[in-house]
Amino acid sequence: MHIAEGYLPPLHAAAWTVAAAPFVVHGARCVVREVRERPESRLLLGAAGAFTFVLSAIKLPSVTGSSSHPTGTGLGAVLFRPPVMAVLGAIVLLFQALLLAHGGITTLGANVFSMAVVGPWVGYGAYRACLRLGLAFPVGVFAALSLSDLSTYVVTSVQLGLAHPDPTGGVLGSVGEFLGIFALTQIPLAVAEGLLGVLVFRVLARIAPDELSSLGL
Amino acid sequence: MSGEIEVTGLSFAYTGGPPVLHQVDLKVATGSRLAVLGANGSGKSTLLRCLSGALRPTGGQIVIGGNELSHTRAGLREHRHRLQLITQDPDDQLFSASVREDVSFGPVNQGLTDDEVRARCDEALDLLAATHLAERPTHQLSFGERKRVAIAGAVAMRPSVLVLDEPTAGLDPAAGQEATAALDRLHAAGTTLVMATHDVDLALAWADEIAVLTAGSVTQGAPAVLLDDDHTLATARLRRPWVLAVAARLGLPPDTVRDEASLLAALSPGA
Amino acid sequence: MSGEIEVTGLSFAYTGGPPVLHQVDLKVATGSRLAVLGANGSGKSTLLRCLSGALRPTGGQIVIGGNELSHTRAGLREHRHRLQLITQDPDDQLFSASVREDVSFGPVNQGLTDDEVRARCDEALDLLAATHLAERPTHQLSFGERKRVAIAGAVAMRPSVLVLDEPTAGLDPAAGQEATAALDRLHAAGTTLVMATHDVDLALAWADEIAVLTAGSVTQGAPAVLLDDDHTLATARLRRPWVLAVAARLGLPPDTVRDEASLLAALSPGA
Amino acid sequence: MSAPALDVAAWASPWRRHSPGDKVLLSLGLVISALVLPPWPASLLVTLVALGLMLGPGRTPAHLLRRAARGPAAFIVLGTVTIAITWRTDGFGPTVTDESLGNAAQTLAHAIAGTSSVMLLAATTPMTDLLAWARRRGVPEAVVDVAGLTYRLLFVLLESIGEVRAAQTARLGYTTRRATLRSATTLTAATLTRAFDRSRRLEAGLAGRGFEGVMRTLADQRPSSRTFVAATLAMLAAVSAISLALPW
Repeated sequence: MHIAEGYLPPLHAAAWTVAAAPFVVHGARCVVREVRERPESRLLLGAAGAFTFVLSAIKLPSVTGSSSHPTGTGLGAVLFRPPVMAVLGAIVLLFQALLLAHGGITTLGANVFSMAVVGPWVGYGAYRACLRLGLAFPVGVFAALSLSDLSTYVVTSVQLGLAHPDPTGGVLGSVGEFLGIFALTQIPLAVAEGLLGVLVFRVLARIAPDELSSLGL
Repeated sequence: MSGEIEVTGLSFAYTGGPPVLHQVDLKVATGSRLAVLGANGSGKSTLLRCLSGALRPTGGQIVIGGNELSHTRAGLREHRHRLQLITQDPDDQLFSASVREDVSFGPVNQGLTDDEVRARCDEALDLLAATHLAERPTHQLSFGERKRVAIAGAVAMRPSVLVLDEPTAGLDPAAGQEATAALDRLHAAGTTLVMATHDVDLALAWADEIAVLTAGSVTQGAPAVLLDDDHTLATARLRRPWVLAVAARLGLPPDTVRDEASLLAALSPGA
Repeated sequence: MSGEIEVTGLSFAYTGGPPVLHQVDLKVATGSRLAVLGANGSGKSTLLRCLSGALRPTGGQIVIGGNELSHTRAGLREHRHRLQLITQDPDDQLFSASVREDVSFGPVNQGLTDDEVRARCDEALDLLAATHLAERPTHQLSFGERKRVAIAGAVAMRPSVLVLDEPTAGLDPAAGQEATAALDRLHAAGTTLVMATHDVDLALAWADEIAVLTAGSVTQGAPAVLLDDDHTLATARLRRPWVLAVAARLGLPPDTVRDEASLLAALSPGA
Repeated sequence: MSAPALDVAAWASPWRRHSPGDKVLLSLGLVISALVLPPWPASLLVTLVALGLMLGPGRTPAHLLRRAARGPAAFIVLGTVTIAITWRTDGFGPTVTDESLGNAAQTLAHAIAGTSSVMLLAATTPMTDLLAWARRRGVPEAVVDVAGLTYRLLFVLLESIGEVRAAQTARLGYTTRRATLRSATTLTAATLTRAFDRSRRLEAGLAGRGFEGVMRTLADQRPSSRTFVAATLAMLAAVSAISLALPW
């Protein structure tokens, strides 16, 4: 769910960009350090970025029968950690804006904040919390993927609601409207994405155990 | 189930593009073998994808065993019980972790019982001489093995028509022979086989009939006739099969030779 | 620069595994063409990767143009100026979406000036008949075009030896001809060429010498001799090139025919 | 999935010869003008200029532009409807007021103008040119390298996803909800392992060409043009002047 170009007033656009910037800069530092230590990790990170981009080409079952797609930020956060996902997510969002006209340039900051910062951190936090509570790995993965999906959508609704307060209901009213409109599609999708994550990790454990352990999983 | 193919007036064009296929007619009898020949850009893969239902033709109709392909959900589902396409790169068709899992994918989706699924898998693996691979992980197979398992995944759905894009490309001679032997078994089991290939020698040796695609149009006929015809070969940018070239030079009738063995037999001192 | 290859006593085994290559000797003169033949699993790609320096042999030595390959950083760097390997899948070598940028990668790593790099790129693209592709994105190219661009990326480093794994596999006849025409131009420019292939007909038509790999050991010799030898063909699981089979049946000497054209010429009424 | 229309347009664009920096200035200038100037007529002017430049001197094929616009159109419409609908003052149920309609219309105009302006850059500048420009502008090498590889590999992966999905569809992989989830799972896992595999094989391929940690290539220099920059600034000034002098 990307905010299109022109949807945010200049001040909002600037504020969200400022909010997202430190996370992206921190992530970029991590990437630079990682690449300095292991030059070949460029290739792995590039492949991870491409994987994040193409996840949106995968069809998920949905209630309405229309097709929907995973956001993939939770999966990326578990696999590659939130700091790196901030950079990969920013790259992918820039590419989506310039290759698909999906999203925008002035709204890039807001989109990065919801999809490449909040989503991955919430998902990763949920995953770590589950593991710390002694819950099984699949529970952690389910929580990571579904909550990162949901939190992304809540933040986007708040961003849109703040930018376009309802004439009568105010900011709260409009946030509620945006939440309401997207909730119908988004909650089942979050569940489907969580389920997908659990099944994907089950397959990966069988076909790519070495890759998983090299990622520290 | 009848595996007769009747294609009439098939046309296709991508939106905003020129026609890729133009009024193509094609008729293949149940259980026979057709080789589709054509240079790159002749519309060969578009034809295959129209046959499989992946592309929706802009005109004409495709009838398999008396049933016209309709592009509704149910129509496509039925069509996929009748006809299966195997593309060139087996990795595009192998997506499960183990061979048996992969082969069972289609039958499970067909809604069969566990026992039926198991029987279909065993049968398909047996036809493809891949029974010993059943418990192996797909990523450990050689290219030739992957190719055979990919075919088994389609065969397990028991289609009456099997369409194969370049089934022997990239195989070493031994693996190529295993692939053609598997096709022979499918032929013996009564499956209608359509093979797209660049290899004129293989087409002559293997096919009952051939269809030559030139700029979106099709000429169908006997291999020894069409592949010996200067005009057809030139317009389709194909080379003459070497056995026909040698036969012509030695004055042998073209329909007596179709592969190396039959040519050598015709040349043998005793003949 | 001399592109002579001298391999002596080359052995290789993966840690804990059986030997894949055992005491391999190979000698290729500067500017000549060697085809390496062998069934899957014969050690062909291991040999190529030892030649390229990607694998470190467990015994023996590799000398290119009088310089022994040493597996130090500097040694490998020098070796790459002399010898370049092109693998089967061009997507393994193309990392940039811009063709020109991709081809320039090697020369830039060689520390050349911008002008030299540009000249090398133009020259390499020209040799591969790929100049018109320079401004196109990699992802819009056909498989055959990507293959030529991948070769150009290696050629731009001006190696004296070029090693190619199945350079015509997966190509349609027209693209295959373009690839072999490009190899002819590289041959004319004096590059030593080593090609691994399954295709005995191609090896006979193309190579000055062939090396047959059987279970990790190499037999090197003249194509018309080795590929006509029953024992060699049987142990290496290769088939006899058809021109040799026909020539034998007709009583023509094997060294007079190497491809369809020369066979037909030998058969022509005037001959 | 077919190649993105904007990507196809960018690589074939005659405007490729212009400096990416100049085009970024033009495109961003238009986006910001549409955002800060009075919406009428600024949004309309910006839309006309962006579309005019794309279809005129940029010679972007109209059918590609139509294809590219289909994606964002859906979201823009959905968002506009959401803004147009408001709560009744008594708090019960949705309604539409003049004010909410006005807000919606203004947002729609901004979105169309902004999206057209971004598409002007996207349809005339291939990603590799932008990345080379970003590298020269001081974006860390490592980040630009990762972005460049992402761009190259996403097409490799997209192709394989498309083929695998077609094969799954042919074997009835998307007929029921359960089958769809199973197909999506195997497709995701297969894509991820392919991505890892690709990166390993590419690493080996590049090692042979002397890759030792630096990913430098010879990028084409596309020098900035004073005429282009001057024309851009003049055009932006004109749009501002008209919009400020004649607000509707």
